[in-house]
Order: sequence, then structure tokens, then C-alpha cells
Amino acid sequence: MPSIEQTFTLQVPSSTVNLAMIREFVARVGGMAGFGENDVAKLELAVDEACANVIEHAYDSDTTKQVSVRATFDDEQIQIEIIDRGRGFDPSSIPQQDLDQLIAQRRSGGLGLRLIRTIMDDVQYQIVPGEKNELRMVKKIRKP
Amino acid sequence: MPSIEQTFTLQVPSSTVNLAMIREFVARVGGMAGFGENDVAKLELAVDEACANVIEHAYDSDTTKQVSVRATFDDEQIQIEIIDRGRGFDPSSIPQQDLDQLIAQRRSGGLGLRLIRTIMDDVQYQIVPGEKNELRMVKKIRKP
Amino acid sequence: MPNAFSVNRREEGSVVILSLVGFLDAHTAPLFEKAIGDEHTSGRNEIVADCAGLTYISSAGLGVFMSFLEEIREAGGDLKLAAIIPKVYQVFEVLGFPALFDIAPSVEQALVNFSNGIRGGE
Amino acid sequence: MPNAFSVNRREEGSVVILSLVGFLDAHTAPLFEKAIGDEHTSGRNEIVADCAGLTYISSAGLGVFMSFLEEIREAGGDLKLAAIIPKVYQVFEVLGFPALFDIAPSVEQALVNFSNGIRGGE
Ligand SMILES: Nc1ncnc2c1ncn2[C@@H]1O[C@H](COP(=O)(O)OP(=O)(O)O)[C@@H](O)[C@H]1O
Ligand SMILES: Nc1ncnc2c1ncn2[C@@H]1O[C@H](COP(=O)(O)OP(=O)(O)O)[C@@H](O)[C@H]1O
Repeated sequence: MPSIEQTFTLQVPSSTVNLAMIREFVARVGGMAGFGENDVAKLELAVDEACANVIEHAYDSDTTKQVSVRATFDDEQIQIEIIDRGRGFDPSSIPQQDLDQLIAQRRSGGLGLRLIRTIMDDVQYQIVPGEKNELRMVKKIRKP
Repeated sequence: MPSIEQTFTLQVPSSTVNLAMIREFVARVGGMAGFGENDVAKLELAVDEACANVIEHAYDSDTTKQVSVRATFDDEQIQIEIIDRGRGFDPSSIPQQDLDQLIAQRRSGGLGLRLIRTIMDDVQYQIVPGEKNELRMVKKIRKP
Repeated sequence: MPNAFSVNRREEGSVVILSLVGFLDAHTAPLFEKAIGDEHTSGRNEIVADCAGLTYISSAGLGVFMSFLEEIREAGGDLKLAAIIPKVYQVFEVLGFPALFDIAPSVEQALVNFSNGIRGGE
Repeated sequence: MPNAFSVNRREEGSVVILSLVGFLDAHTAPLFEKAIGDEHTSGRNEIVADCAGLTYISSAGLGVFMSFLEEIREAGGDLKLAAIIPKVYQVFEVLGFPALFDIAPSVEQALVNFSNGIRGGE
């Protein structure tokens, strides 16, 4: 049987209240793609982190803006793209700090990108500030 | 407080298996818009009917095609657009048959458009066959 | 999963009770169509659709009821509905089903109606 | 609703137990931040986060634990976690929380650890 590709897209206003809806969307698509319960939970988390970053950093919590989540899967992998038209950033400029350093600095953030990179098998940013910023993440489907 | 408009979009492959996901989406957005439980159930039904028509009639169950559902609401109403690029049709040419006639003819269909028109306050088709067919439906939010 | 649907079958004397559970939409209607079709084909025409577990119905599900009613009645039987929850009942109601179908508040009542020869829409 | 979240508070001797229920994400984290902040401000620095009802956590929720740990320990107290369900625990684990926080299997054990002066990451 040839592997048929399926694409699902969700676009919502840039507000953290919509993260729950984004997670539900990812859970449903991840389940259809064939991921088990634990991997679905991880996918939800990675997409939540990426969208929370867009909402808070790319759009500075401007709820008139839109966040897009596009998920495409076949038999082998799921690719999830998070698209915004906000400020953008240089991912290579973000230092990866250890947890004990963050705690010593009383930081409440700085773990999102690490979670995304830990969960997903491939993570790529394509940033064109103010025009179109795209985070493309891939996770392979491990058959039981 | 000025009424802020919010837009949510879901796009899925044209397959009846995705109707459940479309209903979940509508339920969530309808709830955010302020509809009560019964009206949310009606919204789910109207959108399900419209999307089932697109899947079965506009696209002849070709699952490589996409169905879009776009919901915009403010304090007063929700507008839901169902968009396809399939065959299209002339809504005015569809006779409204009564239930007893349909039963006498052993028909299993013919109730969808009636349900949509009964549930929604305004229903408009803009059909450009093969290019872009749009069903725009509006339901007013009745405050308790 | 809000697209889960199943039909469970049991008999009560000459009557077949089909219990519908879950979401009856364009995706799941063929399952219900087959279940009713199988009864009709095998000559069982006294059928109660127990809707207590039916949480959603769209016109594709309503269509199954519509398309079999005449044949089943012509064969001397009836297709009765029972125990529909209010949220689902409002859909039947909007389309005028109560005038044409025998809709009973419980499966027990539907069985009583069968023994009394009661039909809907008469 | 998968964005519902609440914090329930109770005391056990000198220890405050905050029970987290629901989804702790970037939307709901400020609620939890306020709950812990209120304890710290009022001088209550022996805190157990009872996570038995916590069904989801993202880095925004983890950040609340991170940002208060030092201050609470400097004030002579501790912020302990208890009864984390496996699905949520895997997130704490991936980020190395078990090396730095005292994570107990139950609230009772966290209370015992408080009376024995046990901290995490030592
Ligand atoms: N989509 C984005 N747009 C703009 N800046 C971002 C984006 N994602 C991450 N960043 C930047 O990278 C930093 C680290 O992100 P992250 O690891 O998720 O931690 P946090 O969001 O908690 O600060 C952010 O503080 C922000 O400066
Ligand atoms: N989106 C659509 N694209 C093409 N044809 C449609 C569409 N919607 C409805 N139709 C036509 O209108 C008819 C009536 O639709 P409806 O009342 O929903 O009943 P049913 O779909 O059960 O036949 C359909 O049989 C079909 O021919």
C-alpha cells in the first residue's frame, strides 16, 4: 500500500487561551498518524511550546494576530509547521542554559526550545522577520 | 467594551472520518462565542451537514481534496464559511421535499440543506464550480 | 473518540432491539444501514432502535431510518425508535419524524406498542 | 475543558499543600505563580505541590517551580512536588528536575521529608 500523505491545518488568534485547542488538534492528528499515547503527549507539548513562543515573543501577546499549525503525516513521520508573521528571532543566538543555572537566576523561562529539540527528531527555523516565520518540526513514527 | 472579532480556521482532508474533528472544532469555537449547549449542538449539526455535502457531492469522496471551515464571531453573531474547490451546484435547483415524500421514495438523503436552513439565521452560497465554492452561514448569539 | 459508533443487537420474542451507541454521522451511518438491512433481509421486520446511548445524529443517520421504513412496514413490521436523549430528539423533531415514526420513551414501551399493533404516523 | 486549571490550598501543620488540578500551560501558569507567590509573601515557605490531579504541564508551568525554588530555600523552606502522574513526570524528567527538586511519590512522603529536613538536589 503506498503511503498517502494527509494534511490538517488549524489557525487561531494569537492568545494563550487557544493553546488548549491547539493541543486537542495535535492530539487528534497525532492519533490518526498512528502515534501511541506517550508520543502524542510529547507532540502536544512540543507544539504548545512552539505556539506559546509565537504568542509571547513573535507577537508580544497581540491577540489580533494569527498562529497557524499545519500537520502533514504519512506512514513514516509527521511534519508540523508553526507559521507566524511576527517579529522573528535568531534561534542560534539563544543560549541553551542548564536547569541549575536557570534556577540560580530565578528564571521562569528558557526551557521551551530545549523541550522542542528533545521531543522532535528534526527542528528547523526559517525566519523572515515581519513577513513569515516558519518552524518546521519532524517526528518519526516508531511502529510498535 | 467594543466587540472584538475573532477568527478560527480548520482545514482537513475531504473524508467523512474527519467530520468528528470538524464538530469538535465547531463546538469549541461556538462555546467561546458564547452559545449555550443546545445552540452549540445545532451549530455542530449545521456544519457537519454542510461539510458532509462537500465531501460527498462537491468532491465525490476524493480524499486528496481539502475542506475548509472558517468561523468568525463577535458579541452578536457567528459566521461560518465552508469552502471547497469542487464541482459546485445550483442550490436553487434543489427541490425541498417533505419527509413523507422522501420516505415514500425510500430516499436516504435530502434533509441536509433543510437542517442547515432551519438552524442558521442566514445561509448564502457563492458557487464558482471547480474554482471556489463558498457556503456562508450566520447564527445570532441570543443572550440568556 | 467522538466518531466512535457501534450497534448492539438483542432479541425480545419476535422483536429485534438494535442499541445504537455513540455518534451516527455520514461516516458511521453505513454501519447502521448494514445492521438494519441484515435484519430486513433475514425476514426480521419488528425492530426497535434503542437510542439511549446515541449522543449525536446527522441527516445521514436519519436517512437510514427514512429509507427502510416503507419496506419494513410493507413486510408487516415496524421500525420504532426508543429512549432518545433530548439533544438528539430535537433533531428528529425539527424534521417532523414524530409524525411518521413511532417514537417511544423507552424500549419497554416500544415492545408494548408492538404487541398492541401501534404504529407511528397513523 | 482542556484549559481548565485550579489550585486548592490546605495546611498540614506548618506545611502548605497546594493541589494542582487540570492543565498547567502558558495560559494558566500565572494562577499558579500567584498561589505560590502569596504563600512566600506571607512567610509560608514549606510548600508541597500535590500534582495528583495535574494532567498536563508545559515549560510555563515548570518555570513557576524554577523561579521560586531559590527564594523559598533561602527563606529556610522548600518547594516539594508530590504524586506526579507518569505522563507529566516524563516532562520533569527530560529537563532534569529530579536532580534539583525533592519529588515525592505521595503528599504523605513529602510531609515526612519536611519533618526529616530532606531536600532535593543534595
Ligand atoms: N517564535 C519566536 N519568536 C521570537 N522569539 C522567540 C521565538 N521562540 C523563542 N524565541 C526567543 O527564544 C527565547 C527562548 O525560548 P524558550 O526556550 O522557549 O524559553 P522562553 O519562551 O520560556 O523564554 C525566548 O525567550 C525568545 O527570546
Ligand atoms: N456542497 C455541495 N456541492 C455539490 N452539491 C451539493 C452540495 N450540497 C448539496 N448538494 C446537492 O444538493 C442535494 C441535497 O443536499 P442535502 O439536502 O444535503 O441532501 P443529501 O446530501 O442527503 O442528498 C444533494 O443531493 C446534492 O445534489
